[in-house]
Amino acid sequence: MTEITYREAVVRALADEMAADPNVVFFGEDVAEAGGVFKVTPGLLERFGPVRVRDTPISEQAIIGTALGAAITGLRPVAELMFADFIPVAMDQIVNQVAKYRYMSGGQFIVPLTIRAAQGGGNGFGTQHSQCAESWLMNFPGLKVVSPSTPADMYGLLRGAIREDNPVIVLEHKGLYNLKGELPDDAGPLPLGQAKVVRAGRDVTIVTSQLMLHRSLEAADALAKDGIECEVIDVRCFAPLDSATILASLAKTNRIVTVEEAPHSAGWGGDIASLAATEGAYWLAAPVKRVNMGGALVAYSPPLEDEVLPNVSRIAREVKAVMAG
Amino acid sequence: MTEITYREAVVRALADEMAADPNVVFFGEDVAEAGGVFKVTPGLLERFGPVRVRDTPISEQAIIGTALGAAITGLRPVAELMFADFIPVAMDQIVNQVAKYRYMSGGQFIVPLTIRAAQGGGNGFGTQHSQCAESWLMNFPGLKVVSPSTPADMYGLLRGAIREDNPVIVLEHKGLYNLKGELPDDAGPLPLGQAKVVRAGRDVTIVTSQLMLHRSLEAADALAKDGIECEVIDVRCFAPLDSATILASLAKTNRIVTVEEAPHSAGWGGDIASLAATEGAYWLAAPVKRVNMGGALVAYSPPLEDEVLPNVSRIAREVKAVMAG
Amino acid sequence: MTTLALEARQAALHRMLESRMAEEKIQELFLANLIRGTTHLSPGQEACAMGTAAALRPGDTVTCTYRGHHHAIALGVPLRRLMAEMMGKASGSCGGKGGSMHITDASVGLLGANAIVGGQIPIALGAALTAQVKGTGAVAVTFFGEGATNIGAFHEALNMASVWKLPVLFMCENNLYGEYSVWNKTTPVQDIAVRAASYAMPGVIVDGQDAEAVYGAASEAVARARAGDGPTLIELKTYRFRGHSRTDMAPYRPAGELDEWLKRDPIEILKARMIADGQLDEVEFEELSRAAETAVMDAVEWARSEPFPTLEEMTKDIYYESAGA
Amino acid sequence: MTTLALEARQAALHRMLESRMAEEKIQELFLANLIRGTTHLSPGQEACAMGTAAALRPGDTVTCTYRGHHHAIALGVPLRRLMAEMMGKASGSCGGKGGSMHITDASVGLLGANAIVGGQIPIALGAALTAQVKGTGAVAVTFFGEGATNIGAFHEALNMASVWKLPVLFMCENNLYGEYSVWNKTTPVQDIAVRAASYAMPGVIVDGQDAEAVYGAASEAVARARAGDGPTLIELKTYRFRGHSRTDMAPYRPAGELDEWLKRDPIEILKARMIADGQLDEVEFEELSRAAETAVMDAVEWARSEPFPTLEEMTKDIYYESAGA
Ligand SMILES: Cc1ncc(C[n+]2csc(CCOP(=O)(O)OP(=O)(O)O)c2C)c(N)n1
Ligand SMILES: Cc1ncc(C[n+]2csc(CCOP(=O)(O)OP(=O)(O)O)c2C)c(N)n1
Ligand SMILES: [Mg+2]
Ligand SMILES: [Mg+2]
Repeated sequence: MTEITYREAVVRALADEMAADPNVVFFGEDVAEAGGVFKVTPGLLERFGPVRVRDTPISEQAIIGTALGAAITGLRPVAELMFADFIPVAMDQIVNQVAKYRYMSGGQFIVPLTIRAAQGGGNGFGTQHSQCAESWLMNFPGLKVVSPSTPADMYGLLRGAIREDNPVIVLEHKGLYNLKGELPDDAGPLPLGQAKVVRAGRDVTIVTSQLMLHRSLEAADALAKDGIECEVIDVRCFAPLDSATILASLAKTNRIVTVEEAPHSAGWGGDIASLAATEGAYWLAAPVKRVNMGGALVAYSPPLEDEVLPNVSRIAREVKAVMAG
Repeated sequence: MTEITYREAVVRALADEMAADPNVVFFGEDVAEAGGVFKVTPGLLERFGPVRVRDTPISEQAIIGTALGAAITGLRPVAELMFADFIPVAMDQIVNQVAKYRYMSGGQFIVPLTIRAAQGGGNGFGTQHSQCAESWLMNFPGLKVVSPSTPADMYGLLRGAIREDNPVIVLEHKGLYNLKGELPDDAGPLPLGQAKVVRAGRDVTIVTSQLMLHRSLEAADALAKDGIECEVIDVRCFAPLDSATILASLAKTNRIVTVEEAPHSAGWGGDIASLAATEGAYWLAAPVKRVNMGGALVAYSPPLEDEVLPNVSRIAREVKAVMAG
Repeated sequence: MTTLALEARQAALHRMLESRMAEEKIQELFLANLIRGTTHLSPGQEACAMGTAAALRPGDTVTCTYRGHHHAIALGVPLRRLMAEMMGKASGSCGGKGGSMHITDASVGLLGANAIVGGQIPIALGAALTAQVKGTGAVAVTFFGEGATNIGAFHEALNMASVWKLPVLFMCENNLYGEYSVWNKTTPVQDIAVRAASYAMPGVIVDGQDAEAVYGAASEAVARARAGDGPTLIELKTYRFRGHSRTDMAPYRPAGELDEWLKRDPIEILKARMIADGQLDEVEFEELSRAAETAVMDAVEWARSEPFPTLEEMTKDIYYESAGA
Repeated sequence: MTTLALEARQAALHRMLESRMAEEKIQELFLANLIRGTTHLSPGQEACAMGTAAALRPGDTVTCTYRGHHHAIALGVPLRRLMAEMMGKASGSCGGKGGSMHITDASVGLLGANAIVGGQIPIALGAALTAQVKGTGAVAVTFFGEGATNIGAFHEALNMASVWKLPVLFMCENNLYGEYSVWNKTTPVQDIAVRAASYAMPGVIVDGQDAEAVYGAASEAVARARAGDGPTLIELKTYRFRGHSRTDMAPYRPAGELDEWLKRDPIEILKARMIADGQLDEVEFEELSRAAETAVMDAVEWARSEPFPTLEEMTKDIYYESAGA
């Protein structure tokens, strides 16, 4: 057992996979010599050399296209897009090329490609640098979307992503880079597609992820004092979504709240609510509640940014409302 | 009353708005001299001249950026992106610039900009030319998203979009271009944000749009013979979504089915199901059913393409299942 | 001037004839609605593909566009599998999932035709990266039209390929039109080749009607690439004898232009040269033509009798499912 | 050599001093965590902004980057509103919603700073289109870094501006670095200006440390643009005296490089020239400096005492709501 940060988990996962497989290559803007703008990837260039670890021009379309071409010809590229907000700059390559390449070819290729990007608000980075991207990527079959919330999951899921023979987008939350946690000594790649019950409870299920997971856990602690026992589920993988774990929890608690760091409309919480309203409908004892950014954007101004992101007291309030419903 | 096609409705709406307001300009790839690849915009160049009606290079990012810059400085541009599948090529401009420009500036600008694109499957155009784009655009507050299903709505909503002081994306379904319908003589711009009850019924609400609306109406006819009366709602505007109309129908029928031409995950049907599971939960007498493309893509091969898109019999079958539920 | 050895000339002539006849047949099938969807033909441009293919060796790769039948045939995609793909049959080169715009055959190095203008260009960089990282000496070729040189992906790809000295051939088939727009309406430079200077790479102008001229330029670029000296941009001056796609009658062409170019039919040029060199006579040419026609007819008949994919194929190949999973 | 009239020189010197001092103060506030988020400063690059601004007239517009304080000050954004924006205050130029990376002030023609590299470039085309359609004679200026010239949006914008002969000035501030990467690691050409040839537009290289040289080149390009002769690409050779953003200490700079460039401080260059021309003496310069400092201190104090926006602002300005609606 060692204690590492979420930030260290990234570089450790990368290094371990690069050491294990010479086909793993890594590139992005300022990731090599400088070790990344969030100082997430230092030392990789020194250890694995300039052929496998590269800085790129500011060319997100070329970065993703290159990763795709490399993946279908025998490498296992990891491409960094820096801020998840830049995903739209490379959107065609991601959703029309990467996601569909295997399918359109009738299965001629595997596409073992990982895209990493840092996401999330709360840092005063303004409207174009504070978004969460899961919901943007889920309507594109062919992609897998992973959002680790703890150092151990970051480590294991990133290794799992790199080992995947399908394209995976790994979203790292900027607000968690300094989060510390235990990493088991025998930690290895984790399978994708499995949600995790982080806290067991009988009264209500909270489905959430990343920064909101930690706020939800805080809210759950507070609610426990009022006698409300929350079951908190970390989605971990948004595509494919682990419906079974969520439904099992709903079957137990009969109440569900989503806590999303995203605008409401077409946010991933809609898929959870949809799951509850379709397959889970007979278990539902109260209306589903979605806690999210509503119809708002992240503004720069600190009080506005603080208000737009769901916080502990809002989460607790909404959970109580569901308990009363 | 005149009979026009959905295709003719587009050019008529454009022409009428261009005639009404000299600030309306129109550009896109091959829209001017050739009148568009779907022959939707013939005659505009001849009538309004090359200053206001322009062909562009194949440069989707420049097209949208230009439209944005023009909109904030006094024009009311209409930009065509040809196939909605190309929206991702210009995704940054649409979601990080157009959608957020007014907000980031603190309200200094209006952004009266319309983007038109043709979408949908069923034509043998293959995986990269058959997608529907509503769901991709709804997680971005600042945008309005409109999907007309009839010639009259196409006409009225496109005029309404051009008159809007906010950015609107108007998605035209390729499979409807030849659809004929009546246009009232006094037809004018229609307001955005209003769903339409196209068929009244007491038993179950079908929420749908465009090609799927027409298939749903067929299914509703068939179901009526079995004594099942469907209320069919045409969403018309996906952002902002007219929740009130949908909820009112649910309150009446207590059952709801979405029929979506899109993959399931993060598809707009999730928002409808979410609405039912949150605000509409007390009215729900049966689980919500979503009829969509599941986890599949549109393949080229005719039987695969025909299978992936919800068809009349599948819709009818699922509605019956909901009635039984 | 570089010339091809006799056998290579024969092969080039043979495949140009096959390509020409296959495409005539394809057009017929589409116009007779025996195939649904659309197709983009390349009669007149065959030498661009054959000349380039002659400069390649096994292990080299190609990405190209929706206008890609000639590339497929040049690389040796079997006519039967090409025709079956055109018809969406299970035995098509993509199992029927790709179609006319997405012909892909990894076994001959064809990594895929792409229906997003410019989408295929960065993908070639990835194949070249694999070659560079693994030291295979392979080169990656990407074909695109002159219209595509106005799209962002083109720019990003050429720049990054140059910076990384990737073994790429950027082959621009300048056929004077992008859809219905003559090139100089959307492109302010006389020659696309001048754009190479923006990336400090050689820019070469070649007669695209002359398979041997193409072969010569491609060979030089291939040698440069294999030697580690980086990419080359080659502009092939050519012409498409037909309209942009299925139904386009090309009314925008000035009178007489087609006739001028028909005089420079790539098949006639190679034929004449071979006759002049005593390698061919009219009788032999007739035989070759007939053989090509027979092969095409065989492919069509065979493909027509082949089955469509089963419906299970709809959701197969979206993800790779490892045997263990 | 073009020179500025005395008053214009005084104004340029004055604003360069204000910009320099304002940015020093901004850096302090960020490092003291009195402002959260990040900021990108432009000390050393002030002449690029001031020289250009001197060539403009009311009605002309500017888009620029996150490194945009000098442009804002050059155009006349009041220091108080700039500082208030930096702090996210309601009286900031964007009501606090934009922040350091998004300074916008339509009243002085500043259409917005952009945090997506290249995002602002196509937007300038739209402002130019408005000018062209309405015949106002206005020009649109867009500033970007040398790193941004590797992104697709740059390419598309320059091409389309040239084809449409739009009145645009493409001002590339080549400060040698994009984030932590020296320009020639990601860009294969010695001078960005050569890229103008790809668009058949003039490409000009200018000493970006000399406000009057910048003014001269900008004036020529403005005249060209107003005359209807289209856009110009101007490369301003410059240097940022600080790191990329808030915490970057620029360890990647070779020893001595900064010192060499400090000798070419744009403020010192203009000052020396004015002294040589008998327009200024050291005492007057000290006074000017003190006045600038006082103005900056006043702005900071004022801004600190201003209120944050109210929470209702969070959802305001996402859409324009017409009075009637
Ligand atoms: C991103 C994108 N924009 C537009 C289109 C529509 N489109 C298909 S082919 C074409 C013209 C391409 O011209 P060129 O690059 O010269 O190739 P050619 O068809 O002449 O071979 C266009 C605009 C597309 N498929 N993708
Ligand atoms: C599309 C996009 N990619 C990457 C970034 C991250 N980023 C911010 S500034 C920057 C460097 C830009 O360099 P340059 O264009 O030279 O401008 P400078 O900062 O030197 O003024 C990068 C890569 C971004 N903001 N947007
Ligand atoms: Mg062409
Ligand atoms: Mg720079």
